[in-house]
Amino acid sequence: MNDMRTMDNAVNHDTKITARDVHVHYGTTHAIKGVDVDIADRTVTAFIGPSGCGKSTFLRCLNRMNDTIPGALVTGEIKIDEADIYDPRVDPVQLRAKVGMVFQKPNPFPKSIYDNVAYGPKIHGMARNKADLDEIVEKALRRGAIWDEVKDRLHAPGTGLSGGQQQRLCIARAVATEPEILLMDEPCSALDPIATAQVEELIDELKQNFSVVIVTHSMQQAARVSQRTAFFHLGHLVEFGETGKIFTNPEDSRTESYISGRIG
Amino acid sequence: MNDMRTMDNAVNHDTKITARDVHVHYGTTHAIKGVDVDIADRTVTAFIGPSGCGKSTFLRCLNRMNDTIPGALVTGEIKIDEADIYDPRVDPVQLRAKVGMVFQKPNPFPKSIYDNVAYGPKIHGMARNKADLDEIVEKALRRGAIWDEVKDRLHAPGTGLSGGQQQRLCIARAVATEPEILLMDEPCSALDPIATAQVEELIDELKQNFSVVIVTHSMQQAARVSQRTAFFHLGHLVEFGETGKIFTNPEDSRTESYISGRIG
Amino acid sequence: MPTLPIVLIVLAIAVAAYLLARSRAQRAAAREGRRLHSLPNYYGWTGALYAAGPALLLLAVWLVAQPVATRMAVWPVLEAEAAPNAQPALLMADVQRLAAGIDAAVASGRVPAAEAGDIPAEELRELMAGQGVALGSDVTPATRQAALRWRGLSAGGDLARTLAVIGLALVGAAFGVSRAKPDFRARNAVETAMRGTLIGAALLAILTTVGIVLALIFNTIEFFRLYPAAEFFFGSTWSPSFGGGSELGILPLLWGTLYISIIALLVAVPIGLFAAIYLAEYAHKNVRSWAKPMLEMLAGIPTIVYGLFALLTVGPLLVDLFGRNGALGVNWMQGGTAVMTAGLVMGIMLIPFVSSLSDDIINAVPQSLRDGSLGLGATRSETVRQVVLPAALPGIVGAVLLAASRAIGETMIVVLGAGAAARLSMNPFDAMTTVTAKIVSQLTGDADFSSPEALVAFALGMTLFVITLALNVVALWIVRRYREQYE
Amino acid sequence: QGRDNVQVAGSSTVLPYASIVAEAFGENFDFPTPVVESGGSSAGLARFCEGVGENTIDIANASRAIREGEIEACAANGVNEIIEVRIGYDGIVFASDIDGETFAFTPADWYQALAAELPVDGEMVANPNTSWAEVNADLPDQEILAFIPGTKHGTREVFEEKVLLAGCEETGAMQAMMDAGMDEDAAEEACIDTRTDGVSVDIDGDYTETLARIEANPNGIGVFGLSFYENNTDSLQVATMSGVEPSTETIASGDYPVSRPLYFYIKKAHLGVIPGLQEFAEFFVADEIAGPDGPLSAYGLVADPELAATQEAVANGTTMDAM
Amino acid sequence: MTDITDSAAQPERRETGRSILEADARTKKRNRAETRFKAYGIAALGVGGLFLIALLWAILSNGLTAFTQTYVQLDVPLIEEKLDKDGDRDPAKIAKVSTFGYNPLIEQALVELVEREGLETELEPKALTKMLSGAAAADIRDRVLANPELIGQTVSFEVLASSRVDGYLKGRVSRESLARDKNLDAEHLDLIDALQQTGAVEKRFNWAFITGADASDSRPEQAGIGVAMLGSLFMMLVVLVLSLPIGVAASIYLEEFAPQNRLTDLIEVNISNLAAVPSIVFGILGLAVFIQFMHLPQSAPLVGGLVLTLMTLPTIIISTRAALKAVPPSIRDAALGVGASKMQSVMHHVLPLAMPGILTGTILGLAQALGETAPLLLIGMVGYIATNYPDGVAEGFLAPNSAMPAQIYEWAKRADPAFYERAWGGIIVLLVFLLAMNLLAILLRRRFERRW
Ligand SMILES: Nc1ncnc2c1ncn2[C@@H]1O[C@H](COP(=O)(O)OP(=O)(O)OP(=O)(O)O)[C@@H](O)[C@H]1O
Ligand SMILES: Nc1ncnc2c1ncn2[C@@H]1O[C@H](COP(=O)(O)OP(=O)(O)OP(=O)(O)O)[C@@H](O)[C@H]1O
Ligand SMILES: [Mg+2]
Ligand SMILES: [Mg+2]
Ligand SMILES: O=P([O-])([O-])[O-]
Repeated sequence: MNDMRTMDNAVNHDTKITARDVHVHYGTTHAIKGVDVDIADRTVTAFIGPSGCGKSTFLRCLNRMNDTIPGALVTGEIKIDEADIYDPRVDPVQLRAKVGMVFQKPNPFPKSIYDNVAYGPKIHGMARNKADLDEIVEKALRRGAIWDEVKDRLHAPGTGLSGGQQQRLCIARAVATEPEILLMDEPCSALDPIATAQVEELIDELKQNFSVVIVTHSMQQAARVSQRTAFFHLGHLVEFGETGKIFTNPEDSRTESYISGRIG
Repeated sequence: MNDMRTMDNAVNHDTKITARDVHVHYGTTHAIKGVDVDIADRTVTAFIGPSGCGKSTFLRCLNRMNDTIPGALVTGEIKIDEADIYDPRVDPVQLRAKVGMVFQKPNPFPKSIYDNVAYGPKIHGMARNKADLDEIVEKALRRGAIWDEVKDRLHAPGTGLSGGQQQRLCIARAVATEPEILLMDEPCSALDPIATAQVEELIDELKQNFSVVIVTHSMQQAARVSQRTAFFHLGHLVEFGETGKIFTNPEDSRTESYISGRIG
Repeated sequence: MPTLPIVLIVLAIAVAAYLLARSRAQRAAAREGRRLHSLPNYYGWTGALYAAGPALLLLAVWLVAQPVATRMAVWPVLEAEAAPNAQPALLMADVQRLAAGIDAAVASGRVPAAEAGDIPAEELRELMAGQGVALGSDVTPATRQAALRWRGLSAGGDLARTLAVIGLALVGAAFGVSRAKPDFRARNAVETAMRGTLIGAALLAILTTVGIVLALIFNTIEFFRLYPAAEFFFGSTWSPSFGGGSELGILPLLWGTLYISIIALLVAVPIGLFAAIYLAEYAHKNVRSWAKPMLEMLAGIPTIVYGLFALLTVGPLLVDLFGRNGALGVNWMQGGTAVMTAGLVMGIMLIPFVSSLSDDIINAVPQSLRDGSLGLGATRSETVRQVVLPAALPGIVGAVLLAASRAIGETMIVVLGAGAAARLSMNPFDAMTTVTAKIVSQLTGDADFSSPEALVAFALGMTLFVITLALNVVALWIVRRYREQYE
Repeated sequence: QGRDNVQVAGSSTVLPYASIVAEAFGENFDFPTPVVESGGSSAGLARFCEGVGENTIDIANASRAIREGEIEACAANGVNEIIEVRIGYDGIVFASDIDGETFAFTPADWYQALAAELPVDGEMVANPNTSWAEVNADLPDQEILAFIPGTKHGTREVFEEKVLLAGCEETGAMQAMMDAGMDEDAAEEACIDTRTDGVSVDIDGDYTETLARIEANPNGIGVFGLSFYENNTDSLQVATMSGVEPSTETIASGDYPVSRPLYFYIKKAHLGVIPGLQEFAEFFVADEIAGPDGPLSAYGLVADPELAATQEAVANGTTMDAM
Repeated sequence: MTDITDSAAQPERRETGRSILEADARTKKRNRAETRFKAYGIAALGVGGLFLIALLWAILSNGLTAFTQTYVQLDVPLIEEKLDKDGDRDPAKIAKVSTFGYNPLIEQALVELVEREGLETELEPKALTKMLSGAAAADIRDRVLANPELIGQTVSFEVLASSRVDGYLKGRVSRESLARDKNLDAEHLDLIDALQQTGAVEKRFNWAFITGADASDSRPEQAGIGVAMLGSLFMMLVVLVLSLPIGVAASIYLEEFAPQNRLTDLIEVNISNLAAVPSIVFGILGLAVFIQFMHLPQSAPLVGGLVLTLMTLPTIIISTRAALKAVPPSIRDAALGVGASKMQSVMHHVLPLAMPGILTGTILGLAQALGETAPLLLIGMVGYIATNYPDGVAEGFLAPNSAMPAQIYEWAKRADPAFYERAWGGIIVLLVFLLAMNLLAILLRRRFERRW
């Protein structure tokens, strides 16, 4: 990656998301402990950290998907475009239309592949007619790097795809609605290197206009696609900064240990 | 990895699994097309290949988990220890006790973490008493590299774990029954490098006595843990051989393209 | 020996076989240093099953067969003396009762066992009366002879049965225990037996159906002998009368059934479904845990209450709205009892069938699907309508079918709420009636039970049975076609 | 094991009387209280004719006499000896809402109000009457709405015969029809054919249903059993028929025209073998029970003037064919 | 991988700037749809609740009066020459005096009561007894037969007032409505009013209604639902013990094991069809199979239970199957993957997860079975039957008995309006019984409910 450009981009853009002192509790588990973070617009931010450190949890806070987990309690302040998303006036539906999400476990609907992708555009009224919709679906599937594999079986059920195909289908489904912020929870975990590269290309493309937050276990991937990286550990946000800096010159010793493969 | 040792090991051991002309159809999809393969005992065999090429499908053939998919049709011959596993006299239950599996999508039971792991040992009568069982569970969780994270919440539900934790729980669950052959479908896809290393260590340890078949998208991982590698492409087994050879000097042009990142 | 002690002995043997087989398998495994194929309990169960299964089966068969065999052996004694048109079954029933009565007399000590064979025929009826045993007629010498023969044979049979059953149990136990070796696939054996039980349970449905058909078919045939089938199936008038010349056309009844059921479903399905959705998707847990059982109470209120509710409350209310001087001024409704009244009230009764079952099914749809949809910016209602409901469809269709079935089979509400008029009308505010209501009324009335007016009940039942069968075939086909399997 | 209680099934009309007797029987005898099932005369007789033996009933109640076909069916199953016992008469009354108008009917009024078609100048025309005053100027001007027993009820037969047909003959309509060329059977059919335009409502249920309907629709006039009416004088008022007010006395004397006999049938083969059967049968028809001063009469049964003959028949076990 | 080229030109930013605080027109529309949808849900629930309340109101307002009953305190002279002429206290001879023989004693007691209280009445002594239930004589006779030594004394009894008197105190019977009643006159009412003042006539909680047996048509005041409740209890035991295991077993077979073939389809269609079979047809079946073929006793709760079992099975099977179907396949895979057999995976994992649905089916099925009358009509459980408590458990299953809904149905048909009140009272008892019966299932269901 070109570090210069990364810096450049990162500096250029305004803050899109601000989180202040966010705590999440699942019943007695304290999963996120006072996280402060500013996520810039038109940037790719990577969340890294050992398994179970709270990446997914924090990600789900950003579009209030934690609302659906019984017993999950979010405190603190998260603002997107200056608006507090936990404000009672906020409509989580609109929030989620704006903040798309790819989940860690692929969860295609038990519908046809086509309907899986067309679902979002349909509910958001993005297509005026069938042809429009076809176009949107095709484009999304292409961006999800799965068009070639499924173009002949668009009406087969999405649940009958392989693990990696389902994952890409879910990516396609998420980008089809063109969210301003895209949260991706390990979007490439089940993908082969080529597909991974295609998805990374997509992320890069999305970054031109939107904000992308990606959770990944692959530090190479984080280094490749992101401009900023946040390192989580045991629910704390240990370090957050320019990706280049985090990987080359981390401030916190825990970050360093993790990057050099010493703590997990 | 030490290539010398790999070669060494691979030559030493007898064939554990033989597959001949295996075809799998899902309704009209022809997912596996005439695969012949010999998987050696006390070896780690890696299946690699682009997403959707049939790795999981073939893996599921080896312990007849495809039986449970309506519409899946397996033909050809698969022998384990010289016995045809599709023979009507074969009890798939016994087969699966012998051939354990870690699924691509983590699927913990909606029970406590402890019960998730204890289930297999219980039904196989592996523990004489509670203390025995506790020991087995602890050992399995340790091998699954998750003990430290869950030891204080053994009776919390397994479904309340993070993605990577669930994956490790499923690994622990599979090894708890001490199968002779362990099929692992992308067991490290949701794991951070450290956890991945721990799982790889486990695989290495298992190899001393058992056969391990692992599906992975990470060629580094394949190179690190496996002695033999099979490359699948569009349902065909394109190439199969010593891992070192496959990665350094593949025979088939498709293998080469894949390894060098040109086809996906 | 009476049946109950035999069963208890067999069960005791089974318990012993369980313990023996289990410990034998464990010991063998320990001795040979091998692992058991299955858990020790499975060996125990095999032992128990081998001991109890065949023995109890034999007992059952024997219990059925012995009287038949005895009857065949005893009949020749009677045959010679029986009147030409006498009914063997009836005579034998007397013989059997007589034999049982003598047994009872001996058991109660009124007759010494040794003298049981010497009681003269004339005294027997009185003796039996004292014993509370009803006899069809006075005891003839032949009957007495036959009864004594019966006693002798069945005493022998009972002894043989006891010995055979217990013997078989012992043999089975021995066999089961002997099989308890480490490599015996005990789990498979037990599971095969379990599976057999499961199949048996499922076949009970077929058995019930056969039973229903058999219980209806003879009288149905008898009915069609007395009444032309074409007029029954295609007649558009239903007017039974005593003097003969009844017109028994089923069409108005079928129409009434259909009409009322549809209205009931139009009430129950939307209310039930929306209630289910609300409970499963929106309501707070506490609300749900209260509201659901409360709604289920609607299913437990006896239908007669609904009938009265229809007649006394809903009917007059509807008349006030749609009647001659009603609030709407439409004059559609003549009387309080109408298709609408019955349909509405029946709909209320059916709400819990739709709501509770659907609620469970909706609740079982994995959360990840909801998350997927919500994550795309769908509203909850969009998620429910487009993701959750389709995934839950098979179960919901099942619930609706169950409700529809209940609607078709319901009687009391129709009798009280719909009026008894059998007519073909499109107006939902007219009185009509249903097939089931007429089955009940023709079956419980004053008509001659061998007349077509009474027998028609069976033909109605049979016809309805066939029609609903056809509807169910269609429903099955539809469900198969639109099923969405998640994961 | 022998059955030790008497089992009775059948008519729901007879049930109240049978239950009163059974209760008193249970209280005063050492035998257990008999089981009296309801389910209708037809169903009761059907079970009665099922055969002989402990698993069949001993007595069938009926609100009509057993029919020829039923006797044959009985015989076919070995139930040859049947004792018929007439316990009294059931008066049938016409009653309306207590707060409504008072009525004095004749059979002719009912015929003209309910017939499907009436003869007018030799032509059959659909019944045009909508108000009782149109039928008979002496009657109140109230819309015609009648709740009559459904065709499953024996009462319907009585109603047709003793009210509609009688009215038809009384008005000369029958004669007119026959004059117009109908044969007698067809004319009788036409006489008892009731209108289907909702004015005449068949009730398949019980008198409670009829009562409920009148409560829901106070203009209605219902057909009830005398005993039912007597228990519900707080909500019903009774109409006279041909000038006679119904009561046990007027019915017993034959002045009130609409009544029917009630029966029960005993399986002779069970007599002397089912404990208490004989005693129950005799108790049922005893003077202190079924007589004019007995509890059955107090409840509304019209005592049979020939009760003595019945008592004798029961005591002797006289079967039907012997009568 | 990407290179620097993209960053050269910044493409137009998609002009959305969607604020999450202000809804755009489309979102507003969708939110309105959402609100509507939710409102439908609430409305549906509300309508259901409203119906329930309306029904419960009707039931309670009509039935609560059945739980009180009017009694008369009476000092009855048990005159020796009437009850035991010979004076040797031979029980057999005392038993010869029938209930009719006790009536004069009661008459006398009433006259004395009136005199003692210093009341005036023009009623004949015989007419006075109309204030009392016919059960009074039977009660007194029972007491005397149990304690012959009472004979010769004047014993205080608490006897039931007649249904009319009871109705008067409950407001059901008024002076005007008695105008044409041949059972009671206004004079009686004056007397009752006076006696109530003195405390000889008293309205109390009616335990006998909950514990008692059915009474004949002429004595509504004596009728209780206790015996019928026992009948229902024994029937429900049969239903629960048979239909739940059989239903669940059949569902498991069909959903988890049955191969996809014609036989399976046949069974499946058959089961749903059985749900549509009118309940009376099950009665016909029960009569033919259990009574005529298998020679089980008539009017027995065992037979009723068997018939209701057949009737309930489809409900349980259909709901159980739906619940089994809803368990995600990955759970089954997980179990099979560790070497569980199909049977084990079903028994250990699938079944517990399907439990809420199974319990719902059970709740609905039992509710339906508990409230069903029609099939009982044909197997002899409707009528005047629930007159004696069964002695012992075996008798409970085999001795003739009725069931609560049948008893209620019977009462609702009877002529005396006092029975009507009891019918509604019986419904209250039935509903309480239903709730009690289902309580366990409801609690269990709450425990088993979870999402995955
Ligand atoms: N249940 C199914 N029904 C129909 N087609 C299926 C089903 N499961 C898999 N397939 C198809 O079979 C092919 C092989 O699938 P498989 O799951 O074996 O791929 P894979 O190699 O494991 O891929 P991945 O790396 O993405 O998991 C794919 O084209 C897939 O779409
Ligand atoms: N539904 C839940 N209930 C209770 N605890 C939960 C739940 N979900 C997650 N947790 C716990 O919260 C912590 C953070 O979980 P989270 O899913 O955010 O981890 P993660 O960083 O995404 O890990 P991974 O990389 O393994 O996906 C973990 O300890 C996890 O066990
Ligand atoms: Mg995660
Ligand atoms: Mg796969
Ligand atoms: O019940 P019934 O036969 O008298 O109508």
